[in-house]
Amino acid sequence: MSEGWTREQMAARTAQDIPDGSYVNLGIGIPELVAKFVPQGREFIYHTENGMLGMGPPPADDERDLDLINAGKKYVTALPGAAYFHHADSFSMIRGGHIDVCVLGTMQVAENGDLANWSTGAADAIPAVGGAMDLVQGVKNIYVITQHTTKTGEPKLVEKCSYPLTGPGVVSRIYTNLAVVDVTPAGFQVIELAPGVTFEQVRSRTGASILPPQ
Amino acid sequence: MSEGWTREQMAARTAQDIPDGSYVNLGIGIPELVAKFVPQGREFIYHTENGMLGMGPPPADDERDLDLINAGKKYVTALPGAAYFHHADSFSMIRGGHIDVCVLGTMQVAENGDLANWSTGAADAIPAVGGAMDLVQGVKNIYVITQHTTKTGEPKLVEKCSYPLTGPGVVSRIYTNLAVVDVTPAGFQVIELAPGVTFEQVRSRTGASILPPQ
Amino acid sequence: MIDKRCPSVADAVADIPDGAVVMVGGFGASGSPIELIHALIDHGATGLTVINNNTGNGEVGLAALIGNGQVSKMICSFPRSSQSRVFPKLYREGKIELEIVPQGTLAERIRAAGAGIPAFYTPTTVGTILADGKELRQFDDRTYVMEPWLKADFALIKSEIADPLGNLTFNKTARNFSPLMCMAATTTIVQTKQLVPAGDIDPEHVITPGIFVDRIVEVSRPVHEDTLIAAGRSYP
Amino acid sequence: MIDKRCPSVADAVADIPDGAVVMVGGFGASGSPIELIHALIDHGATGLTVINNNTGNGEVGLAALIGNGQVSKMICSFPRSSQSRVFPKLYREGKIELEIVPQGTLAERIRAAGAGIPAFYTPTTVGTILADGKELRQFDDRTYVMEPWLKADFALIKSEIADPLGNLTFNKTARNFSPLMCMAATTTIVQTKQLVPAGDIDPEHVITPGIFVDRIVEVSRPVHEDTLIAAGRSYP
Repeated sequence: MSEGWTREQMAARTAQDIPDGSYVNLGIGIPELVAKFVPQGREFIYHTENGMLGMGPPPADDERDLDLINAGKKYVTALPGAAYFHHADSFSMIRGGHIDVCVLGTMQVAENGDLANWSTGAADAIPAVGGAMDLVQGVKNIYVITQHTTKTGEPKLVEKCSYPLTGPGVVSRIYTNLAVVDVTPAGFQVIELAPGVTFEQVRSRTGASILPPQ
Repeated sequence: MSEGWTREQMAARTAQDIPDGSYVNLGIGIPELVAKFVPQGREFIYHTENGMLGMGPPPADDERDLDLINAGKKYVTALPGAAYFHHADSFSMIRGGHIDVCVLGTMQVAENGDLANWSTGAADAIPAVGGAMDLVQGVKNIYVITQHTTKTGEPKLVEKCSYPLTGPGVVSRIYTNLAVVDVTPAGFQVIELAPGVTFEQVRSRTGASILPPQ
Repeated sequence: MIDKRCPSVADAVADIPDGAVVMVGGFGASGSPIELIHALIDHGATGLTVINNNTGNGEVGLAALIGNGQVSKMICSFPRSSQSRVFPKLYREGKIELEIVPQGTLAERIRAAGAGIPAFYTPTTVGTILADGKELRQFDDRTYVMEPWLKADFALIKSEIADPLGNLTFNKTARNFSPLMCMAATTTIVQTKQLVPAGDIDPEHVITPGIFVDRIVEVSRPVHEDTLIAAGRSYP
Repeated sequence: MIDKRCPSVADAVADIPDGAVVMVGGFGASGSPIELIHALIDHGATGLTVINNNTGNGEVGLAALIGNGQVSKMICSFPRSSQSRVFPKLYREGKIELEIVPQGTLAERIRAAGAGIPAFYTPTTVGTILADGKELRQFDDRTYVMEPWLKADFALIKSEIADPLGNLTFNKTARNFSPLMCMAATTTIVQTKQLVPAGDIDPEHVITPGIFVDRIVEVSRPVHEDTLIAAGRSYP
């Protein structure tokens, strides 16, 4: 974790690729940090699956509203211009292609854009999918933020996912601690290296062929 | 028109068969009159396809709200406890089986309950269906109010509709100027004769076999 | 900062091309975005496919757009009404195409387009000539017909209150098809009677969230079709 | 006069039979009708199929109903959470069945039931193991999966304000699945924080029209799952 970008830097780098005025859905974990790094002069409107547009930052502990939470079941706030709606309307926004960007964490991403982030497929695992499969099929741009490898050093960018898929061919861009990587018809393509990281380092920790920055 | 029940009496007779607390949709024409004859001690809630429950009577001319109309595009009012909603919700109420009674006018009803009330099928007719086909498929009880015959004396209760159907086998009860007639597995069954009307009169003006009151 | 305001109805409709599919909100006169329709008449795009429950009344609004020869096809549930003369005349002359869709199916097809549902099943029209050529299927011993979503390039919508983010409320039964059409069009253009700052509409009372809206024009004293017709007006 | 008020939560759930399919509103703790669920625990019906996005937290509310052995099957999108222990234990012991449904598909299947739509197509799950055995179909060169409606015998719902006709409003994100479940259940039972006379809710602000509601109980100071769990409470 000590090399390349920190979690915050990964989130900040992601935020730079999101255009002004975008409707954005942020997954749980590092993706949530994106909201802290909105580039100056831009405004994003955050959607949460459980029925709100215009989600704001977490409240102070003494200002919590027990009925105002996000999809991760954390307390949040509502910004001016927010709107509440029911789940069918919320997923109409997702499935109907109205959300511009979704940033998700992942377990694996394959070179063809396959995403696996909901289940290890282990025999004793309790399956739990939430809204992930709706998001990856419906949102216009699926970005992934992830450490480049697992804690034990296994590649998360792979030729083919070994875990059950969340969706096939859905990821367009990956932000890791080492690099920004596009999913292209030719496979993984490094767009940018983190400061002090070499392409060779990235290649050696990637479980598929990967093209150097152009 | 001078024999049997008047239009108002047909509407009043229909209203007597609608239980207290029913959600009711009234078609254009004689069916609209039902709202004037709610039996004492009962309350009906009126639904209009264009997005309101709790529709009230027409306003005085100087109290019209141009944005408060019914499905027949006439000015109406809203009663306490009314609700507005969009067309998809409105037709969810209809198609989803939430409306108890719909009272419609008709051109023809067949002995198997087929209803034809939207088109003569004439070559130069401009087809216009509105919400009729949704109502007949979705509402729990479809009642028809109609003169027993056309202005030229043709039967409207027939063996088989010659006009294009609105829906097959959908009508459960018919209120005419001459009688109340149920649609049963055995065909038309007179339930009640209008005062001064004989069964023979009804039979002679019906275009199908019809059973006498039991 | 997100600001979907547009300076005029003319600007708002300026990029609607010939041949566009255009949803027009309203049920009869109620909720009809007359100023936007008249701007579309001035703009002059032709060969339009228009989706509305009706076909307009008198010689203003939608009826005027049709009468001006800009519409090649209407998709609606009820093309007749007591004061509808323009469409019937053109239809009988074979100058305009008509796709008749039951009102509930029309609403649901529009919603489906906005909700990413390419098709659904409904009991409506089963056993009638309007189901001819459509796919039938049994569920739980009842027969249903499959209906596809209905999308549009543009939607012209009238709202009561809007904010610069595109959050909308409507007035009484003027709501009708408008929230659905906002969802189903690539570009949704709204004329609003009142424009308020973001935050002035209670988030609990928003009917159409801003994500479904692209452009907003304030038309603070909108004319009403019924009033124009009563005054014998025509457009242009 | 129409009056859907019911004297107590016990009366409201008294006729829920063994084996019933019960929708329970709420997303996690938010919008969970704790008092109605606890009344159902007291009532004791067993062999229930419960539809909720989750499987409850701690040892109160839905988790307590499951822990009490009254639920034989859960239909949900996300049966795990940081404080969910009851369901995982029973599931691993093979004592409760699980149908996992993506969150958006769950919402849409419930809406479809309320809207008279027996099935629809969605892109969600295509290319994953959750589409195994399901019917696939192409529309416009994209593959979709067919999903059926999801009905229930009863729905247990928490609202913010209700009137005796059953018109409802909700509080912020406590709205979630509740308006959909009201549509999809044969009998919809609502606990409301505030009961007001008919006419006190502005017709423009009604979220669930009364037609979708059967029984209303006022629970003016509802407990909140988060609060109960923080206090280490269990039920019964």
